[in-house]
Amino acid sequence: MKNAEEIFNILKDNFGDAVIALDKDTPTEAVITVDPLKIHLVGEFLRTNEDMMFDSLMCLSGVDDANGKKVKDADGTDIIEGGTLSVYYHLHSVSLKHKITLKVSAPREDAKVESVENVWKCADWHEREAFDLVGIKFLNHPDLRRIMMPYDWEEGSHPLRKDYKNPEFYQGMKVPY
Amino acid sequence: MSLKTETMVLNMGPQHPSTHGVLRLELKIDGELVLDVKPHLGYLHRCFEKHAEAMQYNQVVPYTDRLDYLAAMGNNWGYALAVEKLMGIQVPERVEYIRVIVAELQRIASHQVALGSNAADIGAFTPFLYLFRDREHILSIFEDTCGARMLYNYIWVGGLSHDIHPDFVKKVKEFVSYYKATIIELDNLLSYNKIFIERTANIGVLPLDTAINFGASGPALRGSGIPFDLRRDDPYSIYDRFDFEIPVGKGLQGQVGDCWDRYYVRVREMEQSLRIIEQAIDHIPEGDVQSAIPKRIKPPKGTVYTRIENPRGELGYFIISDGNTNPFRVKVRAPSFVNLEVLGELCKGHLVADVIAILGSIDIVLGEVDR
Amino acid sequence: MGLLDKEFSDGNIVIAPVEDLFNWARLSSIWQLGFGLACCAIEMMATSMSHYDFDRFGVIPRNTPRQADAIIISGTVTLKMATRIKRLYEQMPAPKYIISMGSCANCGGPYWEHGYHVLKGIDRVIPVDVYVPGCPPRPEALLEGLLKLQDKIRNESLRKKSA
Amino acid sequence: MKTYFRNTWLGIYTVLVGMKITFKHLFTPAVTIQYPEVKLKMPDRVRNRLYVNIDDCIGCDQCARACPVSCITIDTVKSIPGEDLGTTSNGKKKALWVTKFDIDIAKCCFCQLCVFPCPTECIYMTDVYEFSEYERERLVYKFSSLTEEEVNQKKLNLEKFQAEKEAQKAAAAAAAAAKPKPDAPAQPSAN
Repeated sequence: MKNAEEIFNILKDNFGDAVIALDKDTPTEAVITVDPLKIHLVGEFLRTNEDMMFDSLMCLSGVDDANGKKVKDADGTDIIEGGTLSVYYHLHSVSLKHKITLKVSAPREDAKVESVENVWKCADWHEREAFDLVGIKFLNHPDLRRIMMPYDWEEGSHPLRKDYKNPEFYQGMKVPY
Repeated sequence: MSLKTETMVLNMGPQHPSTHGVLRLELKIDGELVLDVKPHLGYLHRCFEKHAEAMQYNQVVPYTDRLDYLAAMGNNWGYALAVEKLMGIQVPERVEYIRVIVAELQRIASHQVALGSNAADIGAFTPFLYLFRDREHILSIFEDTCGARMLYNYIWVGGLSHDIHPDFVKKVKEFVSYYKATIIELDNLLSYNKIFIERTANIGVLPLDTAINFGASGPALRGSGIPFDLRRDDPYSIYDRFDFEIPVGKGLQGQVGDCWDRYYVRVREMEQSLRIIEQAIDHIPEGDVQSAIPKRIKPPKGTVYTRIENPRGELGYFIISDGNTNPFRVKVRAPSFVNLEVLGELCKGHLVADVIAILGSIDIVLGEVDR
Repeated sequence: MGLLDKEFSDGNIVIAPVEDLFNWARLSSIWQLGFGLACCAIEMMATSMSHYDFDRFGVIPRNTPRQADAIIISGTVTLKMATRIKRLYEQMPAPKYIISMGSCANCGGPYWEHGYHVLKGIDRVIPVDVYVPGCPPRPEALLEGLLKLQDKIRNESLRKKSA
Repeated sequence: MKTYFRNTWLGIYTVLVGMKITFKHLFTPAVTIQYPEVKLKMPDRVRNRLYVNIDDCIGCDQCARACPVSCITIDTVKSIPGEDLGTTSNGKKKALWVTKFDIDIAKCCFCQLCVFPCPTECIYMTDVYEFSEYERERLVYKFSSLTEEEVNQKKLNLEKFQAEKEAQKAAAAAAAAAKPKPDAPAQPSAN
């Protein structure tokens, strides 16, 4: 049983700059920010290290932070430029009963995060979902396709982005009410 | 003599006779042997997470009903817990007790559908009828309490939408004593039926380490023999006050972690739920169920992840608040979504007919798989 | 519509008793396609179970569209599913009837506003005979919708296509 | 060989046990509700079709704002002084003509969130559950009791009243402007 600060210090010792920050100010849970291209190494360490034993990934969520600039594009719709997309990892250890939250952020235009699919198997579909709905690309994922939306849904349109705009038609069916 | 056959791709669904909703399975089969299963989801993707971002916090509750529509109380509760944790609300004792009772009743009702449809898929139709008959009792209790049969919108952030009905305690007690006898009937009718055992024992064995690595939870995990239940291992609400056992798969009819174990864990869980209700029903304290409901729900900036034990497993809500009256992001960690991932692993090497038995024993609800 | 269309499409022959017989046969054995989509499907299952007993009205779930007379759209129709439903509908032999059950099938229901992946009403894809409101409708409400459908069939004419 | 016979025996025996249970149910009373003839008594909190008692509605728009699916649309026109709209049954004075109160019951999700904020308790859920329709348009319920002419009349009245008020105000302003500075410099004209 370790608290977030101890885990952060151990990670810092082992990974140095790949572990970026610890955010303790949130009212409920501390969040450790990690380098998106090193997350699989951190994950592997967290899962196998004897003091950690984070053997279950409770949840993996892709988030559009919407912290970029709001601009109008050519046809007058609001879009967001710049900023980041994030992925939150909620880990839990069945044997040691502690929890931790990891976070990685990647630039919005070209969000690339290492896949943790080979660390925790259940990340597979969660990552596909994050790719489908938010548009985060997971490197080294074995099967990165859309999961919820149809496979022929418009390329590069990810519904859970804050600036998402509904298409008018899909296969001849009117989408808006 | 060895016959050389070509592998064939068979589509199961999205419209299919099994009662698990719109799921498409792409089976790769060699004769009758299943080599690989690829589930295709999204046929019921109803954009819950987008809706949650556009609603105020209390307006999201009716939408959470529609995630796992067989266990709407649990969904309401998980969401309410998350927002309460974010805002630091302490709910009154009375509310906690009522929540526990309705959630356990809901667990029974949900398992009844799960067991019934599992049996009906395999071919035993009578238990399906009996289980649905008993489910109507629970639904009528809920209807008295909050007015709806299936999608309740009952557990609100900080309280409940209605106080319990004057007849509630009496009706629940009647149901508990009635159902205790009926579970024995179910056991004799189905659980120990040799034909049913032949169809489910040693089928779809899920080893424990695979189950944990795939993140399986609920009866799917406990069927593999680990007593991991969030009600005890990560207690929320007032579950630490009650005395109950966590049924696990013991491999009574075959290997540990087969379909029969998962089925049997559900039956025994219904008994334990009845036990919890019995302990709680006499001790509901007096009080106001709406006293802790905030006038305006506006949580501080921050993130929260809470999880509760829903009938299908660990239901998690991840909420990011940016300090507004609408949530910034709500992500649901749906138990069925994660449990379904393991299907491919389970079906390998079994016959096509067993796929239905395995799917039934995992017990998915497409409403929360696709959200 | 069926058997007698072409022969009697313009004649003034009195076929009322035949009509009555046909309609009576049709309305009292509406075999439905056993097909559930979402929350309403559970209420549809509850309707066919012991408490409400769909069988009393001659409604028996069939597992293939080729043998079905009616399809109950019980739940949210997503864009991904809509094309499949259309195909199922086309596979059904005429005369075929559609009951749209619940808010989602009627017009997108709670998902009409922000549902980027929800079809806003099944009537955009296939014609609907009876709309049963409710979210989900009580089993009685579904039965009442079925009785309405039977009324509709009872007053149908062989000469005029109404479905 | 032994297991074979044992399995066969177990199969027959357990099926017989099951049959005994089902046979017993031949003599239990049937649970089926003979629906069109027999109707269940609805519990008092039941949530079915929405109903609006328009006589009590003050047009405050709170139900429409509480609705998560926005299936309620309310339009109101302000009343002009001198018009008596009456009071609601719990004594609130009405100040708005409710010209439009539409509920699209086909969109409704029956969550009852609109019922709680109503100050006059004029919107509530009834126990009517049999209201299926052949046409989708008929599921849009219009509760406003005013006819179209009346609505137009009200709008016209208000416009007239506002125009008069504006004119009065303008006149007053002009008078006020004219008084203190009789020889103010002329406004620079735009053209």
